[in-house]
Amino acid sequence: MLGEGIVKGLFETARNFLGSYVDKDRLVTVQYPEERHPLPEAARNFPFLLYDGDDPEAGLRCVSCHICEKECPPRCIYIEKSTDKKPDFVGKPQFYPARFDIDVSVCMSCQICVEVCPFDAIRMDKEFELSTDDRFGGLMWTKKELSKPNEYYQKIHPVEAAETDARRAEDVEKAKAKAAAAAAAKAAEVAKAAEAARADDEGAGKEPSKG
Amino acid sequence: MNPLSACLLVAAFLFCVGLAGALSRSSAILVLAGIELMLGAANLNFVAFWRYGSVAATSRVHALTGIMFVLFSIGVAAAEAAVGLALILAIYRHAKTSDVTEITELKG
Amino acid sequence: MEQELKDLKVELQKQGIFTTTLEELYNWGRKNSVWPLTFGLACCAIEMIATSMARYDIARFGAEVFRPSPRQADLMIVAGTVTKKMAPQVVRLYNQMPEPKYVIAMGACAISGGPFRDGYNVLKGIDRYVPVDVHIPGCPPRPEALLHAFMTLQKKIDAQQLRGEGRPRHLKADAPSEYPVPGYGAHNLEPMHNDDVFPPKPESPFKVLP
Amino acid sequence: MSRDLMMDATGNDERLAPTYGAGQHRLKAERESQILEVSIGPQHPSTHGVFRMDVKLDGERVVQLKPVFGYLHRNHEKIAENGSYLAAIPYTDRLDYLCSMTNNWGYTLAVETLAGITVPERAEYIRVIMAELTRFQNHAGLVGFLLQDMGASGTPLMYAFREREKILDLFEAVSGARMMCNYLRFGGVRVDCTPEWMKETRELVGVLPRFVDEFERLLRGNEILMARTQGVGVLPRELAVNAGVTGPMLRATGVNYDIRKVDRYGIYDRFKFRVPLGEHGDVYDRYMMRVLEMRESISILEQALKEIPEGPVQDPKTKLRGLRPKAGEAYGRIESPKGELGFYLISDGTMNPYRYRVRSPCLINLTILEDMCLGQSVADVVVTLGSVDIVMGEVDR
Amino acid sequence: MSAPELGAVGVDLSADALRALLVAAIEGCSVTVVENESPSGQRSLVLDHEHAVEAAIFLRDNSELRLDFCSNVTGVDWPDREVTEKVKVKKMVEGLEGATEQEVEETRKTLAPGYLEAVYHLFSMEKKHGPVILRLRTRDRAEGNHLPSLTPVWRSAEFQEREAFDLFGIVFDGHPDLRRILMWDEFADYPMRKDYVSPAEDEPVLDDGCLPGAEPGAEQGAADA
Amino acid sequence: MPDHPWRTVIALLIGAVAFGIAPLALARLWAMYFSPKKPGPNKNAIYECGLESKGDAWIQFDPAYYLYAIIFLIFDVEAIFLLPFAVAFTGLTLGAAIAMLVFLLLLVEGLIWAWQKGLLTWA
Amino acid sequence: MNVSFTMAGGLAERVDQIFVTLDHWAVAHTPGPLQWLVQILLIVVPILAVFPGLFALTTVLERKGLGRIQNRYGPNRVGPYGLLQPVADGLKALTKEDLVPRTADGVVHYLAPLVIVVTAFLVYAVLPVGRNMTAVHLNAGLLFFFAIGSATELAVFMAGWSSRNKYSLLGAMRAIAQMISYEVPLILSTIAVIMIAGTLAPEKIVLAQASYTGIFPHWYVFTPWGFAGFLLFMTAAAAETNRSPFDLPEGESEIIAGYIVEYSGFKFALFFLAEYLEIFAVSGLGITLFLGGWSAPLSFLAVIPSWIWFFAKLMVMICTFIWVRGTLPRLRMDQLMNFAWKFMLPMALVDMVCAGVWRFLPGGALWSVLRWVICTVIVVVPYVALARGLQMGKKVEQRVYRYAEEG
Amino acid sequence: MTVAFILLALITVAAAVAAMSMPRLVHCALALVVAFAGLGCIFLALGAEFVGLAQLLVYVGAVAILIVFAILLTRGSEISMRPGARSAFSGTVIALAVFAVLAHAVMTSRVSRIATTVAPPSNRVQEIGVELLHQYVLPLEVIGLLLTAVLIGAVILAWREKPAAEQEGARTR
Repeated sequence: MLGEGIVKGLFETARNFLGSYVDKDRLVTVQYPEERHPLPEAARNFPFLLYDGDDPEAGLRCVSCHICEKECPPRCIYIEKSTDKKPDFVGKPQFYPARFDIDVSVCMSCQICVEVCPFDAIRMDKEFELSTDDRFGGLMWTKKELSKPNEYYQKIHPVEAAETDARRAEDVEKAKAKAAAAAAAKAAEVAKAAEAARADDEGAGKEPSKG
Repeated sequence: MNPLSACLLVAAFLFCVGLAGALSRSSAILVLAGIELMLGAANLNFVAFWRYGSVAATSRVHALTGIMFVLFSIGVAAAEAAVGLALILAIYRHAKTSDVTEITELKG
Repeated sequence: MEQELKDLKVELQKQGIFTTTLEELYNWGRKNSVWPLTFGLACCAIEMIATSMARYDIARFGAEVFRPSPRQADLMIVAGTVTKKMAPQVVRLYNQMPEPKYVIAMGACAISGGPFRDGYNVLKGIDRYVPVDVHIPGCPPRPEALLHAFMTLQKKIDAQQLRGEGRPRHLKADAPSEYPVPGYGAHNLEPMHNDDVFPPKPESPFKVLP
Repeated sequence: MSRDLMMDATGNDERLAPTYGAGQHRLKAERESQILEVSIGPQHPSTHGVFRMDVKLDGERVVQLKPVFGYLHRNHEKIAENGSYLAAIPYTDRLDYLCSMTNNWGYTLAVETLAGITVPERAEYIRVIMAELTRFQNHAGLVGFLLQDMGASGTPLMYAFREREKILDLFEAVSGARMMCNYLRFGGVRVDCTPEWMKETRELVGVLPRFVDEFERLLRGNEILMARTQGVGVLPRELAVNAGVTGPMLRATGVNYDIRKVDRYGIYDRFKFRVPLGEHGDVYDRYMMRVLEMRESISILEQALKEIPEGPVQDPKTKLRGLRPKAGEAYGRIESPKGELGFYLISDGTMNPYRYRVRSPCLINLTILEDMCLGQSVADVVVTLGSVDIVMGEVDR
Repeated sequence: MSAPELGAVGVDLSADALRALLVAAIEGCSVTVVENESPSGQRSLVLDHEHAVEAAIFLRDNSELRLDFCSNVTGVDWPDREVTEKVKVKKMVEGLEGATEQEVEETRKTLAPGYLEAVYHLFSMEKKHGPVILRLRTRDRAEGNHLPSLTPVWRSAEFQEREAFDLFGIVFDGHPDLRRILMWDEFADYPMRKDYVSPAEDEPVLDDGCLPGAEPGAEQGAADA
Repeated sequence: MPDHPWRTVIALLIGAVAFGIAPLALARLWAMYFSPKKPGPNKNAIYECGLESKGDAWIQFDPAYYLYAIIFLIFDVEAIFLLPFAVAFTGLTLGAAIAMLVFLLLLVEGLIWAWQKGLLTWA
Repeated sequence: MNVSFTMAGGLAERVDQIFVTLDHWAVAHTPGPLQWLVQILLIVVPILAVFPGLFALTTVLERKGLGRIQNRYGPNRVGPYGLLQPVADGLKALTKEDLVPRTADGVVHYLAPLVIVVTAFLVYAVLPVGRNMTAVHLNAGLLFFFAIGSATELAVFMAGWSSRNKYSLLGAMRAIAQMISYEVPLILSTIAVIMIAGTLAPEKIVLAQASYTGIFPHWYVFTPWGFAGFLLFMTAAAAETNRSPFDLPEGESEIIAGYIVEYSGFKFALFFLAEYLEIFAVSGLGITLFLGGWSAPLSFLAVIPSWIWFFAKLMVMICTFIWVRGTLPRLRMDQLMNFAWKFMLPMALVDMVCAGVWRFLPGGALWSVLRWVICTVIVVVPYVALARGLQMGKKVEQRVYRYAEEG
Repeated sequence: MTVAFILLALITVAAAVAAMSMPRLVHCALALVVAFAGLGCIFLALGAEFVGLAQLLVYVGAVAILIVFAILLTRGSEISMRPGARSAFSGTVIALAVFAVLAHAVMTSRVSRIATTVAPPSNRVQEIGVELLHQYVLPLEVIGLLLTAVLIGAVILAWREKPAAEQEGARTR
């Protein structure tokens, strides 16, 4: 109780003060606009919609199934289903969102929409420099602002994107194989039919044609 | 008017202001403040006489008498203020007022 | 005195350069000395604190002087959910700040009620009662996002004019500097919003349904 | 019979809670100086959010203190009752916004109890690692805030946040968010930790003791700290138990009650760790409990990181979306850094919980705030409140 | 996780055992056991109003039980609900052979009156066992919303009972300081009740009619339509 | 006018007052010319953590403050006597020093009395 | 060699006296009737310019220094190295709306910052900032310092009372109680120095310390009573100026901002300014009394101008204040008062006695060692006794904790 | 008779009048402080350096605080005292009469005619100290005794007796 604890504390702060000139551990500031702490792969802020290819309209993966809309805890996703269908990446005709809005002024960045999406159509963005003075215009993101190409996704989440792409490629392969099989089957069928037809033909040939 | 009498006049006026306050204000604290003012005025007289009094030049021994008086007077006045105000506090605690017109009896 | 001031005005208008320099100086001083009010509401407050901590160090911008009294603060960072019970206090604190004052709505809750928007005690955005300068979406926004918003605010201050119609609210004599404090009602706050500030712009495509 | 008991609720029946109403007694005492009524909060630098205390002061001494809540009442329970079981998880993050991981755990534990879900072993280990990291950063932050309340111009807080940032980096790397991790799921955790992450965590756990040492050098033995905290905000043991105080605050009074040991939830019975106990129940003890628990957390982390097995991290049978537990109810509780965090769920067989209730340690630990603060100065109130460790998100929910 | 109803060795904390204990110890005490079908198996005891405090003191002070720690107190709202039950009724049935008495299944709808409930979760810090769950039920959801307060027994119930009062409107008789705790004093409703409707809010609306902040139901309905 | 040291002090006084008033005047000028003052009932109310202030701040205080003020006053007066003694100390005899010590001890006695009575303990 | 040294000495002296010479030169070159004005201006203006400038510098230094202690940079964006930060702050404060609470006492509210600034400036009149560089030569300079300084308490009261805010009044009462309690040890700890130096004039006290034994100076801090007195003085000074760990009146975490809660705009800045000016002044006085004022720490360093030494020492003191602020938590009111009355005051009295003993013990070769020992004992024994006595009855200690039994 | 003296005298007198006539007690106290400070400055102007500064130190620093505290402790600050409440008229009249007598005495007395020395007599602090410890040792000790007595007396007067238990606690703390 003679002040030695205080003196010890003073030495500790002095160590930190002097250390800040030599030791990176004692000067941990990242000077933000110029330096940036690298964001980890998993970092997330707001969702965005993925599209394949170059055309955000045509390549949009979202099929407007409303799952994310229903599961979103704060309910900040608004989807309107299209009236027509367009083929998806495997060629299956699907609905697409005529309107897909996310109110980022409500979004809580929980990633549940990403988790529940069966189509890999929605992913989390890392962008965080979003301050705006436009309350309603700037924070209601529409399909146009939300759509980002797959390359962007590959850039910000390389590992995850590679996985997704591999899976999708597999799906495409499967679909292709299926299609091929189907085509083959069809072809076989066609061939069979043709065969049959031919046989028929032949038979027919044998038969005297009807006039 | 020579400086000495000017000082004395100011002191007299201060004294009377203090006196008027002490006599006319109903707040006991201000009464005390008036008394302090009167003491201050007396101190001014001491200093004035020390400064301009004729004895000062002649005798070294008594050159500081005025100063000394003021010094002691300040001490006594401060002591008086402390006790006076403490008294007011004590009365206030008893009578719940510091208005001298309302403090009519002092007991216990 | 009155006449003198008028003369000064004329003289100053003649010297356009002077006013410009003054404006620059004024804006420079304001933007580099934004002292926030020590005022955290919820989760975002922790990120606000983190912003002032060593890793992000808002002090680099001269804004680490968190003043606990609104009288000495310039910036109110509404960091977190404003509940209906808290809203009158927030508005009152805003009112008690001297001009020029700025508001950053940090995080989803402060902007719109965010994830808690459906709650019966949650205010759907502080901009219903006070004008907000910068909104930061996010739940909670990263400290960098707050720094970014801070720089956005600095840019906004920098662009403000000292004279003319485009000058900011606090320089206009007739623009209000305090807004009515909502009262507690039996079911809700009364009134539910302040017409002067909500929706924010007259030309905004939004209108308020009763 | 019971009516009589109720009439006597102010303390005549010795079987009843003993200390209630101490404040009123004090107030009745004849005071000479006037009582100053001050409200501390809701906007106040050291109420840790939007807490408010209506304080009556006699000079600097507190003669009455009424906590006022609700300034952050975000209707968490109502919102969760209107959403699915899954949708409640991100909301639990925002309860005690410093410890999202343990909140997740408390909730998932309750759901797992309610629906009879099992958790894979690796996920249990990951949960322990996350919980102890959370505990560490919470305690470090708390000690920093406590010192801040004592007027230490931020230095201890800055050091604490320096370490906290490192832990948050880990959280972000695995869950994607710094604070609102939303990481645990009933039946496991959302994603597995990568080997790099494990490596980084081991490295960090290796250096965390250095931080505790630094902290101790900075403050251990500091005369001002000791004088400010010893004998301040004393909480008697019986009152603590009766008032349901839990967590480090309870253990500071000397009661050995750590739910990690009592319930052995998760896999806590596999780890060797000690439960520090206080003696006096004052602010200093509470402060030291946190410091000592930080060291224990490090020890648990070391063990968990060493023993963690490979395997799945999510029970494949568990239905995350659209979980419909059988009608019934369950109460699940864990030892959160602040105390007993309990979740009480009633299911009526639908997708939404019929009743969802959070037993928040912060709120209940505040019950005895007035008892601890009476007769002390405002400065002590601030320090005592700081040592309770409240987070308004959890107090008001 | 260990089975929740099995505490320290030797003490039977099952609902039935406790019921027997309470009925034996307190004269005239009526205790019912509420079953719990879920995997948690946490069953609870419903106490009657008159003996609740006495029973609570017994549970707290009994040297075997020592349930000194009241962890969780909460309200639950059970509104009036329609109970549909199938009853076999003898009825004259017009048959082909004329009217005959037959047993006919008929669904009868009765209105089960709603009530409010306070649930207490008790543990023991000394014996380290628990939980024991107590329930108190009000007569109805309107005037009869009174319950005896257990705050005098367990101080920890103080704020939680206040909260139940605030959010559910359960009045706890004997509570030392029963005021609203979370909502402001002027607030008139009990928001956690199932039939509470949030007040209408003024919402900003885009010109094209889309409500950015509107309830998703409406939106969804529109989308579905 | 003789070269008086107080003249400088007075000049410094005037300078300091000017130093204080100048920016306040400048600020007022700025407010008049550019940024109008906008008082309001809410804005100019007493600040109390965001709530409306209840009760007056000008209340009666604890007498403990007064006790300290008394002791302070006594020691302040004591300092007045100590200072000339200290200045003259180098030329003083041991006897004079002891006389001062007696004076000091008298006051210390008062201090010890107060200490014993628990007066120096802030309530 | 010899010549160059004297030349260097001459040069050093000329640099040392450069301001004095300039002053004389300027006065000599003004017309007679205006000479007195110039003379005064040359004293007043530098004080009004240098110390506020130092204040500006110190605010940045403090913020940056605290930053470094806390592992961060601190202000570094506004101007080079963030040095223009105070300019921006000043401009902001100048253009900020000035709010006076409706129920406040307007006149007193307005006067309080003025009074506090004026008193803060006035005390610089007697501070010797260099050889022959004292603004006013007063016979009773030290007394002047304390007499003027004591008006601060009144200003604080005016600020706190006039705001009519509970926090500000509480803060003001705290501030006054604290200031009066620490003023006593502050004055008493200087008395030891006065006893030895035999004068109340600060410049003479400096001169008394400005000689050297070998290369070592005769600073009072290098005596047992001087060292104790110095610590006492600086501790009391920290309390007088409300610096950490005695910053209770502004105890942010308890009473918001204390007596300045209701002040905004430049009035608030004035309080800030005055607080720092007081710190400089009282640190300057501490330097004057114990650290040899403007004299060089080693004899051969005397070539460096005296005013540089003064300001260098001042900077060291300021840095120490910042360092302490970055480390220590705040005391509580009762502890603060106890510390003042039960530790500081008795120690100051003991220190006085010690100085008396020092003077009356003979100074021979053996005796000087013995004198050291005796005086050290006189200071250390009460120090230990009082430090132990402070925690009388209330055991304050490092505790050892037990752990729960396993199982 | 200098400008400084006249100014100071005016300030002092004005402040004294204000102190005795303002309605709000705190204002009175502040004006009183100004009056005391003015008085101290008059001492300084008269060449009595030490005494003037001592006056400032004791009155501005200590007595003022004491008065301010007394006002706050008696809830006086909010009571607006009517200046003319208590025999204001007669008090003023008496004071004026006294002033008239005093002024007459001063003006007619011998002192107004004596020659005044130009330079102030020496009053170096050291001399005061020497004088104090030689010529005035006895008064010094008496003052010491008085101060101690005042300390004890005033404290007892102002001290609210605490309940015994509390006092016990206070001592052991």
